[in-house]
Amino acid sequence: MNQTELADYIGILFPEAGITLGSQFPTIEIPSEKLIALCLKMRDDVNLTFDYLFCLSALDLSDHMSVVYHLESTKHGHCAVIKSHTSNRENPVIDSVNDIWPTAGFHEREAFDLLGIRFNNHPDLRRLFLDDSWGFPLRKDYTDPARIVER
Amino acid sequence: MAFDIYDFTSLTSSIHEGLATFLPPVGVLIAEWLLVGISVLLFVAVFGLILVYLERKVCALFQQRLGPMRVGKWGLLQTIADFIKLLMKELITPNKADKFLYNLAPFIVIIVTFMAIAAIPFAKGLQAIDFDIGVLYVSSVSSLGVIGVLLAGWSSNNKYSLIGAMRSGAQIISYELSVGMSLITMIILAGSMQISEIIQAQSTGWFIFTGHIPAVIAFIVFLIAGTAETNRGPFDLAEAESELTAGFHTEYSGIKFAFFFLAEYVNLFIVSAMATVLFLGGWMPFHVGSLDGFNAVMDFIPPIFWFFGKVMFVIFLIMWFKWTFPRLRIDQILTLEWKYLLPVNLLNILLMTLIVLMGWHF
Amino acid sequence: MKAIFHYVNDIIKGLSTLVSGMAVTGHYFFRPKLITTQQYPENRSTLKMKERFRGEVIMPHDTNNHHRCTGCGICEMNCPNGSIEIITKMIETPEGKKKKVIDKHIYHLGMCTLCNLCIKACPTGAIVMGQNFEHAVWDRSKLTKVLNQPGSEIMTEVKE
Amino acid sequence: MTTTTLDFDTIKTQEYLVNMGPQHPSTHGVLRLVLKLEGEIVHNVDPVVGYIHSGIEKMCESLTYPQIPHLTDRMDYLSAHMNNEAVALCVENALQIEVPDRVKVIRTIMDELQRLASHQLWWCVMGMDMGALTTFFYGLRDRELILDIFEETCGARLTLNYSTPGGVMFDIHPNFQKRVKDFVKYFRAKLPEYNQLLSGNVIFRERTIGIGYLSKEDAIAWGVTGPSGRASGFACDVRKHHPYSAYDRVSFNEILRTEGDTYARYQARVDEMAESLDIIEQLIDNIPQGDHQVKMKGVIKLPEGEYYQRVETARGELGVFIVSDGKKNPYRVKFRSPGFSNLAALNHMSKGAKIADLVAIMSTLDLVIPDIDR
Repeated sequence: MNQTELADYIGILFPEAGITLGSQFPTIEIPSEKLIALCLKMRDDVNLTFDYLFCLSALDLSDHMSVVYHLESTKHGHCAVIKSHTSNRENPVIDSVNDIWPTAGFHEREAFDLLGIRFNNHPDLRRLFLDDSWGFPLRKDYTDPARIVER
Repeated sequence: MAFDIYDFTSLTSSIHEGLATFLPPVGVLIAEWLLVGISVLLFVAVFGLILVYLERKVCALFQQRLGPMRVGKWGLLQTIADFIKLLMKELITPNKADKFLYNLAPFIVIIVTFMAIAAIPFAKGLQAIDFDIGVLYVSSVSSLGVIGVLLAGWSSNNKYSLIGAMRSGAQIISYELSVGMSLITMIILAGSMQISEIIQAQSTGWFIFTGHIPAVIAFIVFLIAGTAETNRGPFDLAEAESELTAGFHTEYSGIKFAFFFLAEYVNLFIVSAMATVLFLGGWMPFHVGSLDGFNAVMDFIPPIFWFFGKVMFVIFLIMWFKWTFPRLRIDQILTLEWKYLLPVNLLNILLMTLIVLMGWHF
Repeated sequence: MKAIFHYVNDIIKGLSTLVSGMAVTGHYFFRPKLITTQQYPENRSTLKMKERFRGEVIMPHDTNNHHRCTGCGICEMNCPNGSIEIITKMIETPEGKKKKVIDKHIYHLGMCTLCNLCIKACPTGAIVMGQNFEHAVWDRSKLTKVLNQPGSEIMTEVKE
Repeated sequence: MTTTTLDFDTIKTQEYLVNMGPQHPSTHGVLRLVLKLEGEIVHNVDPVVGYIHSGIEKMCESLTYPQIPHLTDRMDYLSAHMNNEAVALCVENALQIEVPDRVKVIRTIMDELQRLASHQLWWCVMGMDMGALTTFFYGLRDRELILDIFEETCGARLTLNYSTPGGVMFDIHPNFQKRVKDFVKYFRAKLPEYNQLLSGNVIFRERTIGIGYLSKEDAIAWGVTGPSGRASGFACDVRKHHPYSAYDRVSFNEILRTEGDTYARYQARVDEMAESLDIIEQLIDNIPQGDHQVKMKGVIKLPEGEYYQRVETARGELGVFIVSDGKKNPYRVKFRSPGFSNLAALNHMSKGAKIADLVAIMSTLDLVIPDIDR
């Protein structure tokens, strides 16, 4: 499926999703409560079969946190991006997709470690790189006067 | 025979008589014990150092390197420098180790190697003690070393050491069987277990030639099993560097580590010496049938050179194995022993018996 | 019977692969001429780095102690690690005009990742990569260097 | 008189924990594995990473776009050029710059040389992990020749910083073509030696065949890419499926195997080395004339938006995700590093294996720890 077909197909399945085209991948914005339903559909629908999550990134967008899922279908060869965001920035929570794509487990631990996003239903949500006393360094308001030198 | 000029018996008996002139018989015995002890100690220290140096150079050549080059000409003094370093290092005992066993283990390992050396014939008449059952003695004494390894692994209170020791136990106990079996094959051919007689039986031709097919098979099996018994690669599971860091001697430092290290090389020498005695004719020179001129030239080379030349050849073979092959896994080591070496060995003994009975050997 | 054949075949095949492995190592054992080891401090006189080798940032001076640096500070801006600090001073030219020239081109070798961005950015080609790679010193402060030599001046042809 | 019978049900073996690393010969850096063992059998592997976490993503947020590639050298230092190229391509795509053909071809050749160098190092370390120490020196001997080519081309041997947004740092050296051709000829002759020494060896085969099985479905689900994924049959070669640089104009095979065990992963990499030689041979005589660098603005600012670039490094798929807010520094940079996802699958693959197998499995995943920790 090309980008427009993909957008139409998902648009019918999930009317609340905001789909933008034109950039590298079609981008689907979805409210966080619908995320798991969409992800399951994306993986299991025979016309979509997005079985390969190749990147999971988290962003700090001043008033909320955003999680970006890059997906590819190894069967059909098409790619898509799902974006979802948390309502709260200070204590962000979102559902985990670890059960849908096992590779997400490590990526979600990384996001939790560096941005402090909590993933519901994650089986093993521990900090990955840093120890518990650290802040969340990829947040934009993170300061560490001892280690960061401003020039 | 021509090589009687190199007989050490006259030297040792003259020392004995010299001592007897001014000492009571008990004193002579004690003095001889001391002399033998000191010379074995010196031999082990010097030969161990030489072997370590050789190993490093041989390995370097296999790997297109130069090896040690800095300490002395061609790095000749490297191992001596290393030895001095090991002597001066702090002896660390882990906090919760079983102190007594921890300190005992390296001594068991090193003492066992000294005991085995006693029966090795370096040349005619140059043998500390010539037992009636010399072969059995060497094979049984050398298998005692595993007790030291097990103790070391157990008492270090380190999981890596423990895994290493357990592996080593399983491995050495299995391979002892193959070593024993291949020795038995050759004893059938020799008809004696006394080392001097075995060598004398090879004065007309080395066993590996006279015993042909079964002897060659036994030689290969002995090499494999001997390598396994000395815990050298590809059977160095007990210290498997990439898996267990250093295995049973992880926690040892300084001279205690040096004991393990030295024992490994002396064991290598013992295995090679046994292979030499049983298959390659000990200190017997190489003779070809009726070529008298050639044989006379061979006789002219002293037996002690023959012995060490052959030992070095076997050591080189074992080093070649170590620096070429990947390590086996513990279950594969046991599979190799029980499913391949043991049946081959049993059949080989039958074959050898048949050949000896029918007189088909040379 | 077939099983026995396989058993024997396994042993022979296994042994032959082992021997072929030993042939490779043996090949090199008996050809010590193929040894590739370079003995470093001994071969220092013959050891020559490639012409583009990035060893350290240097500022070439000619025989009159002249360099090409105008003190523009572009290298400082391009440096990702802050290894370059430019200190300029105002001097009066013989014609009586005020002019900004370089006072100290400070280079922290200890922080430099040798990424070559400063050299690529330099508009006058004042700094280049040196070939020296023996940077070990006993004191960290020795890694901070002043690249322009004391009393040096800018070359006349570089003055716009 | 009562006889005590030995009740075997009451004698239980016990799981015990072993810390493998962070300082361990076979964890290739400072990876720590918490192993749950029963005897020699591995029940659970818990990788603990972060011992050399250097915060490259955070640092990138305060650097300009031409400065970012030099940090990516330090991620996966064995695929330094591919990392540089990923960032460069991402910035070029965002700015919609078309680089000259010459740059594309040079980048492709350097990629393949880098892949060869990386696989050679992997091969020799693989041998060392299995206990065959000699392989280590043979692999490094051949890798040295590639590093010499790198040194002549861009002045560095490991941290190249060669691809920059808009081109490459230096034009190729006049000797480049001859040296690369010599190397290809030399290495083609050496490759059978690799097989003779390790691939064919009965001990090596026994230790790797059937060990650490990963099915195709699992490889996709766990995101195991690169040669490790392709050994399971997961067609994930970015060079083939999303071509970049000059990969669309060379013909090469995507090495796919179906066994999914340690030996397949090993063989996939060895086959890839031959494939890389083919790619280099196709390109080395056809380097087009032209500039090695596009004229770029003094300050590069990316238009607001999100940009993603995938490249195939020696370890698998590397993704660079740049979020720009229109300033000269990126708002957020995320590297999807191949080793990170591959490591996540380690526990899945090594359940029930022995300690020695775990070392072999880890070795064929070809982990580079800074790549995981970033």
